[in-house]
Amino acid sequence: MMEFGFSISPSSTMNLDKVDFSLYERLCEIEPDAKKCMACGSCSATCTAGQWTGMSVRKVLLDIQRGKEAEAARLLKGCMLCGKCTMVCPRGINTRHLILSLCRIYGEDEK
Amino acid sequence: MIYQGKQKIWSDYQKEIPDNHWFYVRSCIRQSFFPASERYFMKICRDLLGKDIYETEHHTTCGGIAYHSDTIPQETAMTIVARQFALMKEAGYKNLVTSCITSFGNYTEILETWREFPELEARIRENLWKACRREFDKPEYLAHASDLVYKFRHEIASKAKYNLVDHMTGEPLRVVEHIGCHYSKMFPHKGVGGAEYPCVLSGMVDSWGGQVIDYPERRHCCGFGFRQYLVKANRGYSIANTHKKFESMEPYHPDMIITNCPGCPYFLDRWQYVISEMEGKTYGRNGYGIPVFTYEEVAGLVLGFDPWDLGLQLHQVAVEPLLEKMGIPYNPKTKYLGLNGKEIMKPGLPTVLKCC
Amino acid sequence: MKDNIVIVGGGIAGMEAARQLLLLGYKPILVEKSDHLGGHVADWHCLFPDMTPAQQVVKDLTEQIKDANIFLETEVSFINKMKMGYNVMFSNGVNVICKAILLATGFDLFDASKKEEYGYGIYDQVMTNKDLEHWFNTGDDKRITGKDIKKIGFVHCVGSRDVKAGNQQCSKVCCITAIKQAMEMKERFPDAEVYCFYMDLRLFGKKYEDFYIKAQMESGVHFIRGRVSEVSENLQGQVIVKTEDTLSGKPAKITLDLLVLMAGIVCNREAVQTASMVQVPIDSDGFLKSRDNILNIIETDSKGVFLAGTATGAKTIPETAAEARAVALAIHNYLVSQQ
Amino acid sequence: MIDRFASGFDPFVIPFLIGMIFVLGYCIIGAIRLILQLDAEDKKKFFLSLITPKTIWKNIKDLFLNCLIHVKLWKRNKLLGYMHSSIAFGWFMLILLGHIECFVYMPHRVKLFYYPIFFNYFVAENEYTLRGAIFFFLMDFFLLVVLSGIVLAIIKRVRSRLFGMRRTTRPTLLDRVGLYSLWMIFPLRLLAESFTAHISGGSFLTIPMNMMFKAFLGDQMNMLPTWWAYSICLCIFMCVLPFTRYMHIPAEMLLIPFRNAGLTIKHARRGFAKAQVYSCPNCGVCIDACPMSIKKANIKDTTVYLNRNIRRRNEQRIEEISDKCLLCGKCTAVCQVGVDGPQMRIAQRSIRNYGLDQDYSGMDISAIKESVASEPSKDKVLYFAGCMTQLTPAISRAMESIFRKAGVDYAFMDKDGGLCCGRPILMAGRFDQARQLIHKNKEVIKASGAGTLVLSCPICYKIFREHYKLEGIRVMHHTEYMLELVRAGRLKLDGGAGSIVYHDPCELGRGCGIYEQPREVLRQTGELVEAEANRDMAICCGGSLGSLTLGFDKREDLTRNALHNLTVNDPDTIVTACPLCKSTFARYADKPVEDIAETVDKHTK
Repeated sequence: MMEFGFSISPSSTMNLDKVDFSLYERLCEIEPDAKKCMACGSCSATCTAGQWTGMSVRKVLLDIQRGKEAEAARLLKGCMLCGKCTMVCPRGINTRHLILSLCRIYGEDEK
Repeated sequence: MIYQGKQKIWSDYQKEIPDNHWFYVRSCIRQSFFPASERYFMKICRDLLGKDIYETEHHTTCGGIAYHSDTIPQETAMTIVARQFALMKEAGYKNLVTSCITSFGNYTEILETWREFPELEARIRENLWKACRREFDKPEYLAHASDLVYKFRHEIASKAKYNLVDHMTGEPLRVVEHIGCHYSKMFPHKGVGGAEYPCVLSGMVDSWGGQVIDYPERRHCCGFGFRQYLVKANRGYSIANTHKKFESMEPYHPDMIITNCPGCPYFLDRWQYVISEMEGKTYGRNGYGIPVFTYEEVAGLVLGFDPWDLGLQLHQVAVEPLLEKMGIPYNPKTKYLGLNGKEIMKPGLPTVLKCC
Repeated sequence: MKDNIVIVGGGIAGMEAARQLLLLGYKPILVEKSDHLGGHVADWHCLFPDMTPAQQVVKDLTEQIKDANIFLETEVSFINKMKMGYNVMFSNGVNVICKAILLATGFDLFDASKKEEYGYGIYDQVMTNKDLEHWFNTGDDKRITGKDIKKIGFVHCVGSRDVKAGNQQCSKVCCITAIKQAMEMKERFPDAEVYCFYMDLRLFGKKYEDFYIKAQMESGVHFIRGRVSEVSENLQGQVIVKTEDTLSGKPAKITLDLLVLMAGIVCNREAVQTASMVQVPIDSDGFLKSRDNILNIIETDSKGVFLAGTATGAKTIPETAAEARAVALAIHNYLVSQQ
Repeated sequence: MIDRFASGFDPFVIPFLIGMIFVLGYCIIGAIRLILQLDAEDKKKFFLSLITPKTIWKNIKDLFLNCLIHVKLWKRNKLLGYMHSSIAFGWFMLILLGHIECFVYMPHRVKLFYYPIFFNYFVAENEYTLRGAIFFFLMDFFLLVVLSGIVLAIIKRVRSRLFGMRRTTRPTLLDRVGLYSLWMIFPLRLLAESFTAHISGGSFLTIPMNMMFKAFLGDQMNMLPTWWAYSICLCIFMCVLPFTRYMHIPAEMLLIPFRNAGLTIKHARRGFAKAQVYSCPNCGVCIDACPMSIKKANIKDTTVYLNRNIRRRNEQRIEEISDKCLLCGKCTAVCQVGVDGPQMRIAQRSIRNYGLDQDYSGMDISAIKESVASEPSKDKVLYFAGCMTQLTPAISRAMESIFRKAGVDYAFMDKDGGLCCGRPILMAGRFDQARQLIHKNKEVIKASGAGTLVLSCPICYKIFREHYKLEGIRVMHHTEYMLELVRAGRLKLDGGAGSIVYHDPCELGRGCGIYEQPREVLRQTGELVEAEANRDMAICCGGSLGSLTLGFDKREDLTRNALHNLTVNDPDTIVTACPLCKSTFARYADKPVEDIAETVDKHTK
């Protein structure tokens, strides 16, 4: 192998054919309401932790739906579990439990 | 693919191509990348088709590379192009044919700009007069050399010694056609078949017996992109595009790639080596690459010219497996012999990509 | 009188149905609980898509139904089912025996103070779509009059598409109303910046998309895709709106001089009571239940009881009027078949 | 009294002895295991409490009042109280008197521990019997007391509604065996003692029965079989006891000293937690108390079922039950043995495995610190509204207005957004994360230099009180603080609020014991009426953050039920002191719902 001083740039295109939906599917098994999200952003706007840690439930859910597990994990680590997002969700999703469930199923396969 | 659907679009984008008397302008880079291509184009036009084609040594670059890499303003490029038009006028020609796709795009863009802003054209006339006391007429017809080959594809087919078929099985070869972005993506009505489904190359492939394959990234850029390649820090984007094209065409097992642009065959050919070194991956059969040709080289092969006279030894990807498949005889010993039988030296072999 | 028809509700649906029934030769009895005809439309100023004055619409209709028996400030006290029809008792003491009843009971505007986080009734500079129309009509509102308004926000979907507010349905007209009001405000305050906070823009009707483009091009309304989560107030009495700009994926906040809440359409609570007297149940969306929701939306499972307008769900005025015409014909056919 | 048998033994005591040895062995080993499971700190606390006179006395008092007399039950339901204390206290007295009798008359037999139990079989009366008549009478009397309890128990089994219990648990097979053997013990004892009453002596119950039996049964052939039956019944009861709900009898004797030693649940399944599980008598009082029980689907998620499933090690059910609970604490308020349902559940939640842990170490909160930082001052008040109050801005607005009216120097800690107090994440069983948040918030509070911290959210208040350890800073809920202002004359109320019902938020009432302060304020604000169930019996609004799994749509019925309870006296306004209760009630109430701060603010002169 030769060193050229540059390498193939990773594509910014999301290849939905290659997205791994397994985490999202597992999430939907235990939290069917995850499918209800219409991405209105209320949860992120109201989030207590958001302004300190960047947490955003909407983004977490979107990341999981797009197979971006690492990004979602980074956000989830900043959640304070205060439940404000659950209060404001216009679709009545139990976001707080959804977050807990996600934290649990991360790394479930390795066990 | 619904062939009829594409035919309908092709019929909407037919282009008037003059029959004879052309003023030919060469490409800056093709003569070093694919030195025999332009020569054989002239040879085919003059000797085989008996056409009048003129070229002059006073011709220079069109400024396209500098323009696309942001080093000169468009007005400069326009003045350069105006000078080429003056040369054509002086030689008494009205039909301009370019060898280079970027030149073609550049000429087209300039002519369209002048059409929209006549005051700009007037200023360029003034510039040209001030700079070199020349006057120009705009060409009546502007064509790319591949348009001419497309126009005479049936005549070439009638004189063909070999076809784009597997001579053992009679199966048509699976051909990827790749058209330079500047051919019709900027001005779709200026290219044969428009921007979405141009047929300038697929027309040749069809009439010479091959089968065009339609793969998802068919319209994607080869990855040259001027700024992307020329600046090393951006070069990863350049190769990423080429990589994307190869990944997309790989499942179709193409036998060859035919192109009509200076940059495309070069990058499609050389990046195969770089990708093989970076990723350990090759796209042809048995560790070879997919050979990449200019349309002149393909026409030359079909007409039975010697592969080494066509300059195919200068390709990175070995062409021998394809020649064997088409049943074209070649002499491995003369591969690296120059015009006068002089050794031009054999290149070193890549570690991954198989070459002969 | 055997061909008595009682119309409950003097809004657009009730009035238009009365007009058609008059043309068909009937003399309907129209009862309206408030002191004027026209329902919610009477409180409005101009109507999309052609900025028709609402008062004109109500006036035209009122003139054309003056031959009907109209009882204002009257409610239905009770309804008894009889062998051939219904015995309806009004709160003004009048008792009518009729063969057909039309429930054109309309809607209630969602009570915006129920969304406490938006601060309606708590912060000075928060108003509803209805308050704004009132200001358009009268020019009297201390939130606007004499104030230096530089930044205005419109919150879409207040009490619509929100299970927490008890209404999951889309109110259908708020998107276009918000855009209409945004443009009207921009006309009155040309220097002001106007923001619309939306979840989805549902602009489906005739010329609505034109309104949208006009709002973007001419009025320069800023559209921010994100539902407002909460509102607070600063020392100057301006409101601070928190939302997520979902398109840039970032929480956002903005200070506004005026915040207009687009209160949605919910079922009229009193209508539910009247409907229960004639065994018309509530559908799963919270509005009155039709026989079916495709071809028989104006009919019910109770014989001789018909529905029109927003009693069965959010509708625009043209849709309501069309339904009212249809229901007049349906009532006519029903009465003919009964003879 | 004289010995009837020189050996002082008869084979029929063997079953009793087997049962007794088994149950004693089991309980002693169990108790030692539970004590060993305590961590070092708790062990120290426990042993210290056993030698501290104050706790010794408290232990004795609690054991007597709770285990024997069942005072808590008496307070709640006289009939149930009588039933339980008649059996427990009666039986205890029978055993105690038996021993005293033995000690008085047969001191040389005391060391045979079956002897006092079967005393009447082994002795015969002689001329000194009259000296024992008082004992005979007492023994018969307490037997009668126990029997009356048993009769009530049988009736309760068939018709529990007569005892005010709507729902109760279904006993398991072993429970039934235990139950029936327990029921049988006392009638059999009566029979046995009656058959020997002419020899050993008896009183108003046994003598007439003896005579009656003599009249139509004739011989003494029945004497020995009934004593055998009595002994076997005792044996069965004692052998199944560890595997039935009756385990609560010995377990509570350990739980009470544990609790008096000040232990808390440190581990979900060991030590103190285990003692709680075994102390649960499965009476099912918590079922009716639980606010979720108004929906049939939730009945099996009450504390009694949690204990049952922990005993059965049914992990899936343990998880479901622990996560669903609202943590309102009402089960604990009604529980006879004081099983701490919320704490038990939080403990179960804490032993979950998470693939991802929250971590706030990188969080920069200097902006909040700067916004509140000032010189330390005793008079300065720091106001923390909390996350939920951000959604009910009327509360924080009213609080600011009150501060201004009373001339309080205050800083608003989370005006522009703050951190979570940590209680919600603590309730989810994530203790380390809660500790991190507590640490961060403490930094801000310390920087503010305030002497008093006022909170309007009871959820925050509870964790601030219990876990923050803010030395030198008074932590007050706004109800307490307003009362202080009113008492000091800094706030004057006009009393014109009309009739008000006060809802006790779970975290403030049962959680922190604040019941009277808001009422005292409200009495001066308007006419205070009470809800049907109030104070520690108040019903959770249904909006609690305690429940992890209860979805929004599953809560409506709970809220409506709580509203119904609040509005029995038809108040004009519903007043609460929690932002979460407020927004939950407001959603379904047809009366205005206010926070106490709003009411006070509106009615200040």
